[in-house]
Amino acid sequence: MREDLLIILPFAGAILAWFWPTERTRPLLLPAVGLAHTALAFWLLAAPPAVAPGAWLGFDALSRALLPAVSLLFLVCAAYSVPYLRMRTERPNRVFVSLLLAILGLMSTAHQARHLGVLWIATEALTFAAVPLIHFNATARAFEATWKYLLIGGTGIALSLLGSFCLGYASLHGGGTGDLTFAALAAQGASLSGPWVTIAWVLLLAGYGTKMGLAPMHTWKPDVYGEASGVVGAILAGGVTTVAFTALLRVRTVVDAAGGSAMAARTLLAIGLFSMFVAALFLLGTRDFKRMLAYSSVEHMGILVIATALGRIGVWAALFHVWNNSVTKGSLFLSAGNIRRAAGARTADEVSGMFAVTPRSAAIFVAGMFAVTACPPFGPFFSELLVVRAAFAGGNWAAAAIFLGCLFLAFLGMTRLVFAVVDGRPRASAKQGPRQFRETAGLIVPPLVLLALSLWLGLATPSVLRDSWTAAANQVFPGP
Amino acid sequence: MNTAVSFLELPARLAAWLLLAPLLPGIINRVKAWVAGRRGPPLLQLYYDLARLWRKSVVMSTLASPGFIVGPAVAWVAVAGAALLMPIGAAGGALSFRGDVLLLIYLLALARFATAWAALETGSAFEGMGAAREVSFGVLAEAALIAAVLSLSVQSGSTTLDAMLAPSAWPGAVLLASGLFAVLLAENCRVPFDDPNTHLELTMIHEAMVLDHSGPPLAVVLHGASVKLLLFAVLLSEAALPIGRLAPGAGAAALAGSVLAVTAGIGLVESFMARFAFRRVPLLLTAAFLLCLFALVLAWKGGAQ
Amino acid sequence: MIGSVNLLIGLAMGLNLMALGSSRLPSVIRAMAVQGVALGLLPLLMSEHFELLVALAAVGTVIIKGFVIPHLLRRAMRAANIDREVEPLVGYVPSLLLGAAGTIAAVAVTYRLPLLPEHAHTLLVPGSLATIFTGFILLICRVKAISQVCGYLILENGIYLFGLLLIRSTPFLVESGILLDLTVGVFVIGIIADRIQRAFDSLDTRKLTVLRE
Amino acid sequence: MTGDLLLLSLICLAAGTAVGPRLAGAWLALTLAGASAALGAAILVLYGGAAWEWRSAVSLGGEALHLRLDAVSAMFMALLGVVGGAGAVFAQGYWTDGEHPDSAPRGRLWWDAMLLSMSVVLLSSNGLHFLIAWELFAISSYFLISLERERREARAAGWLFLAASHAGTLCLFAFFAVLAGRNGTWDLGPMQGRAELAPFFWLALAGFGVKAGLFPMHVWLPSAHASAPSHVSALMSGMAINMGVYGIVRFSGWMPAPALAGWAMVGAGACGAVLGIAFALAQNDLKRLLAYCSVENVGVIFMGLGGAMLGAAHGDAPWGRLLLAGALLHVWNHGLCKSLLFLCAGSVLHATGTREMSRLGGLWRAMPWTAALFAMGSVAISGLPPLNGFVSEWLVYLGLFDAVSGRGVLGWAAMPAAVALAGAGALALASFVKAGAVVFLGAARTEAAAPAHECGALMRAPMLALGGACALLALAPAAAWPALARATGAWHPAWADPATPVPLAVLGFVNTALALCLAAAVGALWARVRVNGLRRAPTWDCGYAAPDARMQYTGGSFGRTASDWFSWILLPERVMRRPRGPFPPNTVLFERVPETVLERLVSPVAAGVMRLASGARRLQHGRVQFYIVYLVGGITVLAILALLG
Repeated sequence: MREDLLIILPFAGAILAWFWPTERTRPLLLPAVGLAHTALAFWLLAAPPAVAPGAWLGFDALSRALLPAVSLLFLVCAAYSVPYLRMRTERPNRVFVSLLLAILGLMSTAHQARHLGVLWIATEALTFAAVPLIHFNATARAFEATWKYLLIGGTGIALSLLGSFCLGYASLHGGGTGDLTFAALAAQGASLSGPWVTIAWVLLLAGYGTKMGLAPMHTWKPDVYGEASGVVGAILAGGVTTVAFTALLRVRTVVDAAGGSAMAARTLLAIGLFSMFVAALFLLGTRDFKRMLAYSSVEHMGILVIATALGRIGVWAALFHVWNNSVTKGSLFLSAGNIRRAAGARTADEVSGMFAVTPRSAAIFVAGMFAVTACPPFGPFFSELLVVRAAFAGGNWAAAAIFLGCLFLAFLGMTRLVFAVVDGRPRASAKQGPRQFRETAGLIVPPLVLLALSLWLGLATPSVLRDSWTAAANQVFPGP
Repeated sequence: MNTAVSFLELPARLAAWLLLAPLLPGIINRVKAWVAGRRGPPLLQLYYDLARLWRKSVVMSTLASPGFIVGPAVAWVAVAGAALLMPIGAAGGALSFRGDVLLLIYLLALARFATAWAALETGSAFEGMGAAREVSFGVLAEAALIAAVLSLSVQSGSTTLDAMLAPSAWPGAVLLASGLFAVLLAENCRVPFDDPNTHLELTMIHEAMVLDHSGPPLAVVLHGASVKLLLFAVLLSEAALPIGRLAPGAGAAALAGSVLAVTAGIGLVESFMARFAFRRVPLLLTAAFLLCLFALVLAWKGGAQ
Repeated sequence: MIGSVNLLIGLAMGLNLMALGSSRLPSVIRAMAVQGVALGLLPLLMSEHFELLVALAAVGTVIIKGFVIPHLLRRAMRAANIDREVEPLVGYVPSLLLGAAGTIAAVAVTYRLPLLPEHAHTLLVPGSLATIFTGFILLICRVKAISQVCGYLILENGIYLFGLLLIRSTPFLVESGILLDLTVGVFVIGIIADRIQRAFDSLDTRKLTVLRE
Repeated sequence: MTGDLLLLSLICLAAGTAVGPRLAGAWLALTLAGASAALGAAILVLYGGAAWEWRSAVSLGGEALHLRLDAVSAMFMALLGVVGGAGAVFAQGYWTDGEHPDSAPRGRLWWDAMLLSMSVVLLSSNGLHFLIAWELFAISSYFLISLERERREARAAGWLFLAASHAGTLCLFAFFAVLAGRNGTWDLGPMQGRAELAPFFWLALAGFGVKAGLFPMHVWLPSAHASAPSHVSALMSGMAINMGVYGIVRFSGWMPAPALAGWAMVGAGACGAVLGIAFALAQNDLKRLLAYCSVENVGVIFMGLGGAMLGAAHGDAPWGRLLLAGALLHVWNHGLCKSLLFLCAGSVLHATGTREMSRLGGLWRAMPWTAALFAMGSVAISGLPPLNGFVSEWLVYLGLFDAVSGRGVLGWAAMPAAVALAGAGALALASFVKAGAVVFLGAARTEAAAPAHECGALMRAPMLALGGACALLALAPAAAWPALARATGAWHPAWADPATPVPLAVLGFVNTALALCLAAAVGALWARVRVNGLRRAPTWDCGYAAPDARMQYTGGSFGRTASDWFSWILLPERVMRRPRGPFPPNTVLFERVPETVLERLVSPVAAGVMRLASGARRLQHGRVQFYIVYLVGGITVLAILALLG
C-alpha cells in the first residue's frame, strides 16, 4: 500500500496543482508533495515491504536502493524551485508545477515497475512529460532543444519498445506464456531463445541508453541541459537517467539468466568506455558551463555502465555512484543556474570573476566541480575508486587505464572552464546583473544541502544504504 | 685513524705550509727567467710583496660591502684548512678521518665561492668576468678532481686521504698524474689557462678577480693562492708516487723533490706555451677530466680481476 | 486468413515505397495515414475469437493514425504555409532504391531469424523490418520537420507491426502501449512543430542548428 | 604523550583553518601551537625511539582510522613543523590584510588546511585516508599558489600544478586500488614478502615523483614556485615536494620494488641534479632560479634513495644505509635552506616589487639582514662547509664512493652519480654566486632597487630561525644521527644499528673549528685593515670617465659560459641587435630560457589532444538527421559486438 502511495501521491498533487487557483502559492505544492514522498520513500527504505512475485509493480530491492535518492533529489529541487519560480513570475507556472509532480509520479512508477511493458510505458510517458519543462523558457533555442530531444528521445523510446517486443518474442519462442514480468522472464532462463535475447539486449541497451545519454546516443543532452532551467536539468540528470539505468539493470538480470552474461558485459563495457572517452573530449573543448554539465553527465552514465559490466561489486559501486551522482550533479546544476542567472550568459567568453559577483554560488560550484571530478572527500571519489578497484580485481587493466585517462581529461576540461568562469575580473554586464540577481537563502541552501549530502554519503555511508545496495546487487546477480 | 691532535704538531704543520708556500711562485719565476735567459726576480720576491702589502692601507670601492674584506679571509682559512688535511708523506695529515678527502675538495670550493663573491662586490665588469670564468671552469675542474680522488679511493679501498695517498704504483698513476697536473694548472690559474702576470684585464681569471683588492686583503689573497699551489703540488706528487711507503727521511726528500719537479714543470710549461683562447679552455679541462675518468675505470676494472 | 493479413502488410510495404518516392508532403502524409489504417485493422483479422478490448484498441488506432494525426500535420503544414516540396537531403530515387534494398534485405534476414511456425509464413516480420527501415530513411534523409514526423510515425508503424507477433500472448498491453505512445507523442510533436513554426516561421530543420559546439 | 601532541597539533590546525579568515592573531597562535606540537611529537618519536600507532573504532568512509608515526614519517613531520611555523610568521609580515585585503584571509585558511592535510598524509596508515588527505593537500596547495586570483600568471601556474598533480593522483588511485585489491584491505603496512606487488611500485614512483618534482616530471614546479606568494613558495619547496619524497621512501620501504627501479631513480636523480641546476644557472627570475635549484636537490635526494634501494637489494650493503641517511638528512637540509632562501627572495620582492635580477643590485646596503642570510643560505645550499648542506652531500658521497669501491656492477650507477653530484655542486656554487651577487652586490641596476627597505621583524624572525636551524645541523650533525638511525631502521630492519658508521662527530668538530677560525680570521683581517687605514673610492674603472650601474656584469653574462654547455637542452631564446656602424641605433638583447620539457614535450602532446577534441566537437554540429545516423551507427556497432566473440 505504502509503495502505491509513492505513485498515487504525486499524481494527486499534479492534478491538484493543475486546478490550483493562485499562481503565487502553487509552487508550494512541490516541496509539500516532495516532503511527503521523501518521508515515505525513506520509511520504505528502512522497512521494506514484501513483494508479490508476480506483481507488475513492487518496491523490490532495486527500487529500494535507488528510488529514495531520486525522491531526495526531487525534494531539494522542489525547495529550490519555489524561490526560482518567484523570480520567473513572467511565465505561468501551472504546467511547470503539475508536470514536475507528474514526473515524480512517473519516476516512482518506472522504478517500481517489475513488468517490461509497464516499465516502457512509464519511461516513455516520462520522456514526453519532460517536454514542456524543457521549453519552459519559450526561447527559440529552447524549442530547438525540445525538437531534438523529441526526435532522438522518441526514436530511442521506439527502439526500446522494439527491444521489449523482441524479449517478449524470445519468451514466446522459448515456449513461454508471454508473461512479461522480469521475474517470469528470468525464471524462464535458458529456455529463452538466444538470438532474440541478443537482439532484444542490443535494442534495449540502445533505447534506454538514449534516455541515459550514452554516446553516441547522447547528442540531445547538451542542448537540453543547456537550455532547460537548473531545476529541470538537475531532475533530468539525477532522476530520469536513473530510471533508464534501473531499466538496464532489470533487463540485464534476464539476459544473464538467458546465458548472455558475457555478451552483456562486453557491450556495456564498450559503450561505457566510449561514452567516457567522448565526454572527456567534449569536456576539454566546451566553453559553455551548462553544456559542460551535460557532458559530465554523459561521462558519469558511462561510469555507471562500466561498473555494471564489472560484476556484483561493480553493480554495488554503480548503485553507490547513482546516489553520489544525483546529489552532486544536483548541486552543480542549481549553483550553475544561479551563476548563469546572475551573469546573464553561459560561456566562459562572456562570464568571468563570478567569485566577486556571486561568491556563495561560485564556491558551491567549485566545490561541486571537485566533487564530481572524483576529488575526495566527496561521494563520487569513493564510488569511482570502488569501480577502479573492481576493474583491477577483474583484471580489466586496459579498461581501468582508459577509465583513469578519461577521468584525467575530464578533470582538465572542467577545472579549466570552471576556474575561467569564477576567477579573474567580473564583466561589467555581470556587475549589476541584467535582472538584479540576489543570492537569497532559498537559492543557496538547496545546492549546499546537496553538496553536504555528497560529503556525508562519502564519509559516513549509512549502513541501511549499504545493505540496500547489497540486496539490490544480489537481485541483479542472483546465485552465489 | 688518529683523530688525536697533539698541540705541537698542528702549529708546526701550519707554519710549514704557510711559510714554504710563497717559495713556489718564486721558483716558477726563476725557472722561467732561466729559460728566457734573464736574471728574473729574487726567489723570495713574494715574501717581500706580502710583507709590504700587509703594512699598506686599503682602498675599498664605495659599492663594496664588508664582504669585500670577509671574502679573502674566508678563502685563506679554507685553503689553510685544506692544507692541514693534506697528509705529508708517512706523517699523515694533521687531522685524518673517513671522508676527509671530500672535506678537502669542498674547502677549495668554499675558497672559490668566497673569492668570487668578494670579486663581485665592486660591481666592476672586470671582476665579473673573472668570477664568471673562475666558477664556470671550476665545474669541470671539480668533476675532474672528484673522478681523480674516486679512482684513488677505488685503488686503495678507502676514503681517508692517508690511506688513499699511499698506494702501490699502479698503471693508472700516469693518467692520473697528467690529469691532475692539468687540473692544477687550471685551479691555480697558470698558463695555458690563465696568465698570472699579464696586464690585460680582459684575458685574466684570477688576477681579474682581485683587481680592486689592496693592502692586507690582497696579501691574504696572494698568500692563499700560493698555499693552494703548494697543496696541489703535494697532492699530485703523493697521488702519483708511493711516497707513503718510503722511510720518513726518504719520503720527505722524495716529496720535496717531486714538489720541486712539479713547480719546475709549471715554470717550463709557462715558458714554452702560450695561453689558450678561452673557448679552448673547456676542451683542455674536459681532456683532464677524461684522463682522471680513465684512471678511475682502470682502477675499478683492475681490482675486479 | 493468413492471406488477407499478408495482403494488408504487402500494401503497407508498398506504401513505404510511395512515402519514400513521393516529392510532396501531402502525399507522404496520405501514405502514412493509409498505412496506419491498414495496420490498425490487422489485429481484428489476427485474433481468431473476438475480444472487446482489442477491438476498441484497434478502432482507436485506426482513428488516430488514419485521421487525427494526418489532420494535425496538415494543420501544422498549413500554418507554416510552407511550400509542399519535401526537399530531400538524399534524392527520391536513391531513397527509393535504398527502401527497395531494405525491403529485400528484410525478407532475406527473416529467413535467418528463428520464428514460430505460425509466423514463419506471414509477412509480419519482413514487413515490420522494412517499415522500420523506411522510417529511418525518412528521418535521416528529409529536412522538413513534418516529413521527419512522418518518418517517425512510419517507424512506429513498423514496430506496431512487429508487436503483432505478441498479439496472442499480451494483446492489450501491446495495443494500449502503442496507442499511448501515438497519442501523447503525436500531440506533443504536433504542438512542438507548431511552436517551432511560430518561433522560426519555418519547419525547415536546417534552420535548427543554433545549438552546436 | 606523542598521541596527545599530535592530537593537539591537529586540533590547533583545524581550529586555525576555521578562524583563519577572521582572526589573524588567533590564527598565528594556533598555527604556531600546531606546528610546534607536531615538531614535538616528531622529536619524541625520533629521539624517544618508540613509534606511535593508533587504531580507532571511528570509521571514515567505511574504513577505521589507523594512524601511525614512525621514524620515517617523523623525519618529515619535524620539517613540516619548522617550515610551517616559520612560514606562518613570515606571512603575517609579508602578506598582510592591509596590502592584500582579498587574498590574505583566504591565504591563512588554506595555509592551515595544507598543513593539516600534509600531517594527515604523514600519519594515515590506511590507503583510503592517505588518498583523501593527499588530494586535499593538492587542492589546498592549488588555492595557495593561485592566491592572487586576479593575476593571470598565478592562475596559469596554479592550474598547471593542479593538472600535473592530478595526473599523479590518478596514478596513486590505481596504485592504492591495486594494493587494496591484492591485500583485501585498505590498511597499509610492511608488505615486504609479496613479490607480486613489485611491478606496481612504478605507479607509486610516477604518482609521487610528479609531486616531488623528479626530473622530468618537474614541469609544474618552476612556474608554481615562482608565481606563488613567497611564503607559499617556501612551504611548497621546503615541504610540499618532500611529501612526494616521503611517499617514495614510505613505499620503497614497505613493499618490494622491481630491480630496475633503483637504477631508474639514480638515473633520474643524476639527470635532475645536473640539468635542474643548469636551468637554475640560466634563469633571470630569482624565484625561478630557486625553484630549479629544488629540482636539483630532489635529484640528489633521489640519487640517495635509489642507491639505498640498490644497496638493500644487494645484500644490505652498508653503503646503502649511508645513501639513505644522506638522502633523509638532505631532505631536512634542503627544506630548511630552501625555505630560508625563498623567504629572503620574498623580502626582496616585498622591498622592490620585482623578481627580475637584471633590475636589482646593491641591495645589501638597504637590507643587510636579508643579504647576510641569503649569503648564508647560498653557502649552505651549494653544499659548502661549514654549513649543513655539506654534511648530507658528504654522506651521499661516502655512500657512492663505497659503492664504487665495492667494485660490483653497481659501480656503473655510483660512478656517474658521484661525478654528477660533483658537477651539480659546482654549478650550484656558480648559480648562487650569481644570484647573491647580482641581487645584493654592486650598484642598483634600475630605480626598482633604489627605494628598497629592510624587512620587518615579523619577516626577519623566521628567516633567522631557519638560519639558526641550518647552523645547528651544520655544527652538530652527530645530533641528527639518532634520528637518522631510527629512520633507516624503520625503512629497513637490517639498518637499525644506532652506532654511527661515519665520523659525524669529527665532522661536526671540524665544522665548528672551521667556523671559529673563519670568525677569527675575519676579525683579525678587519682589525689589520682598520689599523692600516681604510679609504673609500669609486671602483677602479680602467679609465672610463663615468662608471655606470649598467656597466656591471649581468646575471645572464655571468652564467653564460656554463649555461652554453647546456644550450642543447636549455634551448634559450635570444633576440639580439648588436651595435653596428659609426652611429649605431639602440641595441637590444632579450633572453628567455623556456621550460624545455614542458614546452617541447608536454605542450605538443597536449596540443595534439586538443586538436583531437576540437575535431570531435565538430561532430556536435546540430543537424538532427546526423544525430539519428549516429544512433543507428551505435546500434550497428553494438550488434556486431554482441554477435561476434
